Amino acid sequence: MTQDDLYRTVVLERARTPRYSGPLAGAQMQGEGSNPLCGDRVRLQANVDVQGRVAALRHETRGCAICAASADLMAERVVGQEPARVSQLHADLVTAVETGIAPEGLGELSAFAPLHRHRSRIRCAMLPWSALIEMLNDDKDR
Amino acid sequence: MTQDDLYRTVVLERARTPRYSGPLAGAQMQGEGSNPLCGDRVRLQANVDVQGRVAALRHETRGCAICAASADLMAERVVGQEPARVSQLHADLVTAVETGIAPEGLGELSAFAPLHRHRSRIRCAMLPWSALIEMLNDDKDR
Amino acid sequence: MMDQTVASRTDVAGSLRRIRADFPILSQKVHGRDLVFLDSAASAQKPRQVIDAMADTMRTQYANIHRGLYWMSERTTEAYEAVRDQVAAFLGASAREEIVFTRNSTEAINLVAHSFGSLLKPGQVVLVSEMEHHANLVPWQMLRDRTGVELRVTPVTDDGALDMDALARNLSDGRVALVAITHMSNVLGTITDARAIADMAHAAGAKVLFDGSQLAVHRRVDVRALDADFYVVTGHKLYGPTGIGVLWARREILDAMPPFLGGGDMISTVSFERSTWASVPHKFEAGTPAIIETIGLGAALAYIESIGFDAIGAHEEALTTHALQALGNVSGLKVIGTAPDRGGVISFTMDDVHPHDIATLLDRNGIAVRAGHHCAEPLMHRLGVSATARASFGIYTTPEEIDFLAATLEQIRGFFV
Amino acid sequence: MMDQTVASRTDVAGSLRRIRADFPILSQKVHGRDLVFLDSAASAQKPRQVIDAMADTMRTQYANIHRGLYWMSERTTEAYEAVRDQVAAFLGASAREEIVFTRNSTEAINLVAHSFGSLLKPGQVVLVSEMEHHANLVPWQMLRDRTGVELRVTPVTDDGALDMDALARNLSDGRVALVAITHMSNVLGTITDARAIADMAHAAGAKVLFDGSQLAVHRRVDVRALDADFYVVTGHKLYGPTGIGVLWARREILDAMPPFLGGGDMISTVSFERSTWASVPHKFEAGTPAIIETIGLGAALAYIESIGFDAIGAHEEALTTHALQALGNVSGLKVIGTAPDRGGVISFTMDDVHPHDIATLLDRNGIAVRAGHHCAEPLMHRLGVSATARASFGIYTTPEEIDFLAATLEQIRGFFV
Ligand SMILES: Cc1ncc(COP(=O)(O)O)c(C=O)c1O
Ligand SMILES: Cc1ncc(COP(=O)(O)O)c(C=O)c1O
Repeated sequence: MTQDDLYRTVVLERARTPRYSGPLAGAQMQGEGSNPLCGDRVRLQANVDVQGRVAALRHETRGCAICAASADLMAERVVGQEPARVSQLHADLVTAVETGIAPEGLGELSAFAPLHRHRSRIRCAMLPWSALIEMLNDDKDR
Repeated sequence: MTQDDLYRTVVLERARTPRYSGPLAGAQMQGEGSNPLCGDRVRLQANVDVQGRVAALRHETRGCAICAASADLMAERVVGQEPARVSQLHADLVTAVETGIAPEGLGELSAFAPLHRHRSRIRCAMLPWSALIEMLNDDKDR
Repeated sequence: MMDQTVASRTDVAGSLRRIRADFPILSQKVHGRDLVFLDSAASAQKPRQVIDAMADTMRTQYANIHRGLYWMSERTTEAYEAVRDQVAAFLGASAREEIVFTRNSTEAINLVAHSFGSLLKPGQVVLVSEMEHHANLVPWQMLRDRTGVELRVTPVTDDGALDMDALARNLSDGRVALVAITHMSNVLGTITDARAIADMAHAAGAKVLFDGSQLAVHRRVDVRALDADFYVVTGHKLYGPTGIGVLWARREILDAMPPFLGGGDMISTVSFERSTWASVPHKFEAGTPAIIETIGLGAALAYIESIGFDAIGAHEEALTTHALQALGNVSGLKVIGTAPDRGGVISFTMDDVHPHDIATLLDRNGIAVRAGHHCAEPLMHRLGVSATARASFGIYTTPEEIDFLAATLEQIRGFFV
Repeated sequence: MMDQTVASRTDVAGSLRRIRADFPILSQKVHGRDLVFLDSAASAQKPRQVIDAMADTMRTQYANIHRGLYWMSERTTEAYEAVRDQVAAFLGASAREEIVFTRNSTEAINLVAHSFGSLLKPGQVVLVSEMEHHANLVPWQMLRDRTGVELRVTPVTDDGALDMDALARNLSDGRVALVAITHMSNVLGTITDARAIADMAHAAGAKVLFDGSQLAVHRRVDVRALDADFYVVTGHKLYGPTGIGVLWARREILDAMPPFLGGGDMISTVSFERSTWASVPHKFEAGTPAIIETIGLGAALAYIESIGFDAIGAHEEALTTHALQALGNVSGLKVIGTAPDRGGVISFTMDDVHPHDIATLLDRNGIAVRAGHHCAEPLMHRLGVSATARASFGIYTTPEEIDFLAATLEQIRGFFV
């Protein structure tokens, strides 16, 4: 079998044993994203601090390994970040999956860069992020 | 211009100056055939004798030269013929236009044989004949 | 000066020669004569670029689209969806989501008649013109008979232009919901003033649909500059394959319209009780689409753009002027349709030689023209003829072909009178 | 004995090699690996005979059909109409007039839902099964929501067969006007007993439509032997082009049905007040049809007939048996759909490895399978899964490809657990 650079250890591990899954007690916010075409669904719960930084984030993901790992790595990565940094990470991840080249500073999220050769799976990796951005924007609007 | 074997003198002449057109005074039968797709229309009036032979036949044709000439040559040819002979002539004409080879005894009607290379025009030559056969059959049924 | 003119004539002849070399069928013989194809308005011939794009797809990169999670399906999906972008640019649409693929213009208009039509109430009016192709008439008749909307007809003037005063009167009671009018007549060659029609329609509170089946072949369409609401084109007249056409409509109208056909690819979720629809344009594309043909259409549009509408328009105008003159010299020949703005579709009669006989005798000489009612029977009644012969031009048509047509017509007439 | 078996194996391998040589795409590489195309149920690949027929048409013999009075148009019309005869023979129809060309199966079913559906009264029932493709479900839901007919569903048994007792119960109140059921499931591979269903439907006073999109690829269809009333197939699964499908229906039913789409070619006469319709099948074919694609379909059917359904059926049966065994040996793999009569479409899950991950990892190795709900969401609910992976076979599929699939699946599983 072709040695695989997409299903790297980090992706498989996080899909199998997520570190940030489950409900968040007393969460201020709820978010959800789903792809009716493939049945993937991500539920998010979060708290933000007064500066608008994500203070805590948990996910419940039903979906493929790419989607589940993406949700878990996202939860790990965005906690404590400024909103602008979250947007930047999102944009960098988009660049990575579209071009196959991970911008500097993407860290473990660059595991998804090989998706540029599997374009139909890009939405699997991006689903948690779309749900997050939407949840944070909804909060701002309130 | 390519020498033409379809628009022979007989066809052009009969189209221009038909010999059997116009109404038939005191006609026993009326027939009509039309092709809505091209607007061609043939009206027939006829008398038959006790043996079922066509005793007189007149046509009023609005259409192309092929249709008009066919109606006129038909009117000339079927008068005095047994019903069986009329059917035979019809069948022979079909053979001629389908194959390009006129069966013996077709006479001037063989002018239409070159239609086998202009298949979309076959219905123009056959319209008067279909109207005739239908009219005669209708009469039999009565 | 002289030299320049000669040079530019050679240029034109040279590029025409190059264009003709792209169309393999043009070297065919018919009844032993060179094919002179003057029926492009019915369906245009295909350049090798289109033929190759379709064959290459089937040979190297084909799978069903949208649902496949594997390389071949992803590539085919990309090729298919890229044509949506191309069509959006070709028509000047604001967004790719406004492009719906259909089989042809006919299906595009039927889609609007069924879906947008289902939103109309009895008493509302659909307004067409006297010079519509059956494709832009029969669907509205069927809608009328189904739902009780009224069908109203705007006449054409004696020279074959749209009667704009009558249009204004027809709009004046404010009951018209949709004006559905051709952008170029397939019989008269008349090009309608689409922008003026759109302005009048909008002022009267109506939406406007243009049947661009003929126009889009010859002139650049810009649906935003026209302020259109719906626009339809058909691939096979645009040097593309059969089986593919396009409906363009404003996004907000498409969003408001219910789906037309049900099936795979147009749904979001399905249960026995209830299904929800995909977003536009997919809501209107049920089932496996004409994938290979869409890719062929993309190649056709790229081919057209590579020539450019400046060159296409100039060529067509020169041919039309030349043809009107050359045919005008044929004894007994009468051109039907003399509107001021007109394109390369020329209907005519010749004394009382029946158009069918004209067509057959031209065919004996290798010349393909159409004869009949051109799917516009009501217009034939208006014109008081049962049929006409029609010569129509494509990017590959030459002035010499038109001269040969005129000379042959003169001979045919000699035959009959 | 031994020698004979070897000889006949070599025969089979030899003819398989010859068949594969007809499909240019099979020599393509994907991610650097040989393409192993196991998604023929979504859309089949095309033999050069089909590619050439379409390209040759565009290169040498093309014009719009039915109305042209010249050589090119007459020849193209003949080629197009000859395919109608071919399809009639392919399906065992009594008459060529019973063959209506559509874009695909989806449009064919929508045509019936709109046209035949408009003859149904509220309170009458359309009966489908739990294993329908969305194409044979959503059009009936839309009809229900439009007109108030009832939509009733017959369940499948746990092994994926149609529950014939439930079918009988569903028919017992005599209100069912149409039974619309698949002839072969695109998820389970189940082949339904169409003749028995037709007999039950007719005994209850209902007409019956079979969705033959999958079945017609693998077994000979004889609509008269099945005593069907409607039958639909789609060209792109039959090794033909996209953009062309077929509705077959009994002549007297087609005669009684109103037209679906309006436009050119489907009319007899048109005036503003009233139009009259052409006779069948033209009544249902509005506008310029998919001429080139129809000719391509003709080439595909000729290709299928040249191999013959005996050979096709034997090959598919052997492959299916082999695949069920090979896949059965993969740890954690569960085949979904074990009805006694089944064809070469095999859905499966593998432990809790998500089908999308399976598809992507297979694709890395050149293997194309489908993963998802296969346009059969309600069936997925019934089966209690949100998606499956699916391998499906064509006339070019080899046992070695299936072995490679099984071995790769085993490795993928090792990856995840
Ligand atoms: C059983 C079945 N019915 C209908 C369809 C729809 O076919 P098409 O998309 O060609 O209309 C398919 C193909 O996906 C199918 O498998
Ligand atoms: C003005 C006009 N509208 C509509 C049509 C219908 O096009 P299609 O047959 O491709 O649907 C035609 C072509 O015949 C046309 O000329």
